[in-house]
Amino acid sequence: MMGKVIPLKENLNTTIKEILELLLEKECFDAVLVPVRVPSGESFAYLLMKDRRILQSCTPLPPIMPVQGARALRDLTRRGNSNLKVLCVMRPCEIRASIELAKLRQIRLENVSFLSFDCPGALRTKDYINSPEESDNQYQEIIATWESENFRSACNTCLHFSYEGLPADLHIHLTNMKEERMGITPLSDKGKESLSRIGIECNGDLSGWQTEVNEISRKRIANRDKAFSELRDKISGAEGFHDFFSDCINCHNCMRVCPICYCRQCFFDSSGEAKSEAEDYLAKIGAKGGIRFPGDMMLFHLGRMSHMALSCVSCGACEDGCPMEVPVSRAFAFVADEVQKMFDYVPGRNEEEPIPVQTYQEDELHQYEDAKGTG
Amino acid sequence: MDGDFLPRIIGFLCNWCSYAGADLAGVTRLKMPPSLVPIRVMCSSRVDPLFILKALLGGADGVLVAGCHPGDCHYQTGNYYTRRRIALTQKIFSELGLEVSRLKLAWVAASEGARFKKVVTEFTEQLREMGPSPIGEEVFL
Amino acid sequence: MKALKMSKPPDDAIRDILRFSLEKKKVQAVFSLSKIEGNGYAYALISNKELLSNICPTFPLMPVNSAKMISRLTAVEAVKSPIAVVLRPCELRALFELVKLEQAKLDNLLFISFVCNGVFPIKAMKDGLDGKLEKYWENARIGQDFAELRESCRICESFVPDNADIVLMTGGSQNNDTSSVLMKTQKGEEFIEGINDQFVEEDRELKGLDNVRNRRAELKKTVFSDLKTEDFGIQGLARIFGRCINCHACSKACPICHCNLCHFEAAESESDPSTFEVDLNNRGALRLPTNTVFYHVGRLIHVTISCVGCGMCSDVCPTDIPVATVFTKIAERVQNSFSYVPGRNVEEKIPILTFERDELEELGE
Amino acid sequence: MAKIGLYLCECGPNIAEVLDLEKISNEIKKDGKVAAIERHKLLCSEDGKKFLAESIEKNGFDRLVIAACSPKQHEATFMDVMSAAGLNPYMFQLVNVREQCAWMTPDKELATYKALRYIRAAINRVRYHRAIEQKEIECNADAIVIGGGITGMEAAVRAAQKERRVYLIEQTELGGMLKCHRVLFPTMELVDQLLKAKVDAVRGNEQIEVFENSEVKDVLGFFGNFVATIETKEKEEITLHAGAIILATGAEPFSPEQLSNFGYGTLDDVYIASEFEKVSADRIATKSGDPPKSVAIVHCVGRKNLGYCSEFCCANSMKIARYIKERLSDAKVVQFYKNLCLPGTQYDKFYKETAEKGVEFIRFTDIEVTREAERLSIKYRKEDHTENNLPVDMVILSTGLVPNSATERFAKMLNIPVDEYGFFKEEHVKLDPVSTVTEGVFIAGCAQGPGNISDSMAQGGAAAGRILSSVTPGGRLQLEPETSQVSESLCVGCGVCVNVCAYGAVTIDELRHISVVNEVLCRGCGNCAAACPSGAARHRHFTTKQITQEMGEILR
Repeated sequence: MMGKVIPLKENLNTTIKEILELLLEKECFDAVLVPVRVPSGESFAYLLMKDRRILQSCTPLPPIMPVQGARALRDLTRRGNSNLKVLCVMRPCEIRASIELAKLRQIRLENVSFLSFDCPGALRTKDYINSPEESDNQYQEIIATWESENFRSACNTCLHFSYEGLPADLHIHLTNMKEERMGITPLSDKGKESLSRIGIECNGDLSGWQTEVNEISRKRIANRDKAFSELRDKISGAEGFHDFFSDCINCHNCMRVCPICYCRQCFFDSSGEAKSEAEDYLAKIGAKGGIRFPGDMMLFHLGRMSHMALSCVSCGACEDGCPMEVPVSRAFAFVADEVQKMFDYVPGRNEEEPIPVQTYQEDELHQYEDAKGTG
Repeated sequence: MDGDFLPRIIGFLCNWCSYAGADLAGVTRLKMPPSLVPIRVMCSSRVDPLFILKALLGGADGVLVAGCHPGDCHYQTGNYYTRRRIALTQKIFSELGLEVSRLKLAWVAASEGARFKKVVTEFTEQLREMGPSPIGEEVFL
Repeated sequence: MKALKMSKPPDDAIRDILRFSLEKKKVQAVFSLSKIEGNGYAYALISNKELLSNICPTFPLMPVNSAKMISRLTAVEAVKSPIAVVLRPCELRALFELVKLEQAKLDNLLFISFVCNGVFPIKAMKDGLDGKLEKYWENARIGQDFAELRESCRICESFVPDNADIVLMTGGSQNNDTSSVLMKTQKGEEFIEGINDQFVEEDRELKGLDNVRNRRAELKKTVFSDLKTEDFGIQGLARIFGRCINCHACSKACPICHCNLCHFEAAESESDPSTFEVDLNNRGALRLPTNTVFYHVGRLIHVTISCVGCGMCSDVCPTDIPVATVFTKIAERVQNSFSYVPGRNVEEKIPILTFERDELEELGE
Repeated sequence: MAKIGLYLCECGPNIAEVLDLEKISNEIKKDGKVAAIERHKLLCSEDGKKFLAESIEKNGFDRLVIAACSPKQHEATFMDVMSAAGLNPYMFQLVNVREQCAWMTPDKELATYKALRYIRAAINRVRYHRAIEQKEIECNADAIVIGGGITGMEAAVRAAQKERRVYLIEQTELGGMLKCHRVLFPTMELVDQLLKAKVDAVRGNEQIEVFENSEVKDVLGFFGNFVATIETKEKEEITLHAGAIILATGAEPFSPEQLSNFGYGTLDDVYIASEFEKVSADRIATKSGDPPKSVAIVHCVGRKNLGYCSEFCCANSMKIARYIKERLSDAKVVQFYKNLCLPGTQYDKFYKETAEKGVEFIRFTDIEVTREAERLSIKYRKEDHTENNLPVDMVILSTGLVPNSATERFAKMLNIPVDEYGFFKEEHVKLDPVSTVTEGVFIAGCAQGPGNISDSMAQGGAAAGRILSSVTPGGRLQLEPETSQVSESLCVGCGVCVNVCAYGAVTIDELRHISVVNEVLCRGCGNCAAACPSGAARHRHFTTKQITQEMGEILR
């Protein structure tokens, strides 16, 4: 894994900022999509920048992920390909979500390149908003140690935090931050060409950094197995499911902040669903004697799962956007993991790989069908 | 199991094969428990997983999706997509501890009246043993 | 006006009335806030009186503005046989606005409401309210402000339900274990006909609540003056909505936002990549996803004429933006300019849906 | 409010004796959702239909529910009665209480209960039915035949009519594979007469416009309105308009070069069947110039690799054997075969006559063509595992047929699937052997699979017949009414529906960034409606609302 080890100037963000400025200056890219601190200071938003002066105020690796990067990129190319050559500075889960959206023609990747980095994880947006400065210092700590208890639950169990199987162009290695050094490697020809154009020769061998990555993965796998096994019996059966979601107020926010949910109008908000006759609700009461109105909370969550579980990159945006902090991302990550294993499918691994339900094999899944025909 | 519990099954039968198979079962007077009420669709690939979800959450004891044998689909490739959608739905159910076996996918050709009877009778028996669906009385869905 | 003295707290009083109405087949179902398993609360539609044990109508939590629920129940066609609906004043007022927008039908609905002492932020539901309940009812009894309630409730002056058939007195020097049930309409009286509690003739208009109303009005003045919306300008708007993540939860929670497909999510409001490039050249940078301020100001234009100040928008905002404060303040200004009170009277037309020949002459001269 | 009429058909004894129709009509009356309930002995009979028509007019129903037999039985009958009575035929639901209730359920009470639930479901569904108009489009009655072999020519001649032009497009010259044959089995008549007759029939018919040495560059449009761009032999492009297309692009002989044990291409005097007939047109002779004394004809060359039997080559080999015998009576002709394919009435007789003419038949299990001491020799093993060797002067390899390059090109251009061997895939092997998945595109001859000349010509005629019966001059094309449509405001252009459509009926409108359904190609299977997460794709007459209402009622 050839790349370049770069000593940090002041801190990580300023070092990456310098590289971004060079990339713009040398016209490797026309514009950069990168998070920036919002005017009021307690949060971050993605800005598409062309002007290098504004680049000064950017924070390539913010402590929180208020907007999932794929949702930002989607707005740019949903109506067609933009002939701007854009470099997106995003976390691995945001890049993978973008690849999934590209398969659904919501993002056009023709002129889009990605700069990713080893993602230590993100804090909960609400915690950050309550105390921005304190969280900022805490995050510097986290980047060095990769340890924290107030990570978002999705980050605690995230296995795709590094560059394996990640279709990005440039990657920044952060697993050796204790020595105030970061690594940068090209993952594509475009990446290689851009680095050489800005005078960075990839002569350093970074394969040594892999040991830290494996170490972190081991811990994450342990977290994941523990979390999923606890979840399995907590959520099982109609009562289990219902207790798990008992605080849900049916506001459907988890669907809106999810990068994979791209429908203009969600089926569960459509008039076919929302507007049915009074007797239908009274009929629903029927023998039960009463329903939680309108009685479609479980249908919504299970239905959304059946729509997007295969493409779910477990980025945790749903839990971050839930006003009631229902552990939605744990349930969805758990189901997504199982369903994706079934088709041996990893979302966001490769733009050409079709989403399993949009293709088929003639000879598969026999255990799910009763096919003892006459022949 | 209490003998008199008659499970309520929603049957999505594809017009060209399984619905014709069911008709044939009727024409040849094959008797079977009256648990399944058919809904005719032009192809099994018309069955949206959300129909299945609505049926089971609406209190159905079982849902049968029936179509042509793979390779015989009147619309060439419809049943291949059906198979994947059913597999995905069953997988999600099983992961959430919801009773997977309440959803059954069966291929029944137009000439297989006897097979239709076997599928309906076996499915009804299986559901009788499982008893009424617990989701039926779940109040706060 | 006839009143019914019941020596039991408001929730039990309403429970008895609803059980009585179900037993006497006066209604086929009742709609009320109810406790559900886990520690969640949600609105429920109940026809079997055993389940009435779960209802807690005056419990100080509002998971959703129930006007949206009633609209969903009656949008296609009116309810055929009577249903008793228990809701808060702002929910009833929002429902009246939805009726004017053809999104709900009132026939066969009987409204039971109560003097509203405000509710806790919805997030409080998570860790339960056990510690806070006596303090809440104590403050309600003596008409005292309670800082932990939602800001929208602490500054709400229309906490008395004018248009309900039956109104429960639950605040203002009213001790909590007796409640008086006022029958404000003929329908209300017939509804309670035959219940075995003693009736008493009460001409007591809902007075004695003026001190509460004045205190809240005072607080509203300071809250509105602190939030200098008038000097926002585009920077101010960008600043206050900076944290917005374009999730549109505020529009989905808002009872007045009733569109099938919101304009800000429709294809028409999306711009082509070429327009992005032009914007980028002009301003050097462009926020993605776009149209954040456009959405909030656009929604202000759509809803402020009918906004009832129920505060749900701030409740559901995942980044705690004071959306309700902005919307309630602007709404008050807009509604005063048309001397219009949303939900006051279902016959009264929404100002922008009608006009007077000789009005606003100063515009356009 | 919908005014629904419910009709209970007794179907003679079939329903009345098994279902308690009295109880059903009382229950439905109690529900109060139908305007009137009528009962009749046999609704599908003449007087039953009269009764139905009069009742519709009298009561002014706008929706009907008929509890009778299977829709596959009399749905069309009742729909015709409704159209005649001025009611849109889609405002109607037929409830199958006979086959799937009465005849399947022994217990009368349970059967009645099931029928009741079934009828209630239909009543709940019919409220959401919408009128669907039977759509038609004008269609161009002309036809394009691609491929000027015997099949293409036969199809062109059969399809050409007074008001119907046929454009016959051939890459080289008319004749196709027939040109490399000298004689035809079983009649042993010379090819030239038949070929000349066919070619003259084509050239003589002024309704057929022949384009030789021309190539089809692209085909756009759909059934009834195809637009083809053709590059003529003068290399200029013209466009042709037609209503239907027949693909008769034929096939090509399998070339056994890669098979080492036949020495084809390395040893002299080793020919494949079609080459031999061309080379020996006037004189049968070896490379050295003098006639061969012994000829070996090897059957099933390459059959194992191809994986299928090409059906015509056994008879073709016997034809060649007799052709040689007639010209070189003293030549020794041996046919090496694994198993003989002699379908039909003529082939057995032809085989016996060939044997009587002195042609020797040897069955082999393995075979190899080698050259020893300046002479070709056939090394073969027989069933009894004995090794044998036969020196010969000439070897003729009888190979099967494989798809030619045109097949793959047109499959992509016209969105037609090919089978696992690369031939065009017919829509249904038994029900529809000459039509394809793309409506209006028909296939005939060896393009669809190896076969003999008579079968190919029969298919050519059949394909022409399909065109004559569907696109009529001045006529209009009936479209499938229950197609899908995509709502412009809800669609986000994700293309999921495009992926799952087997007929290429849904395409993306790049400008508006949404999906659009071509109602001519759509067969109404509903796959796109199930695939579309947001419900933008709607399947007429099987909408999500109709199905969920039907389901909700069954579960009540």
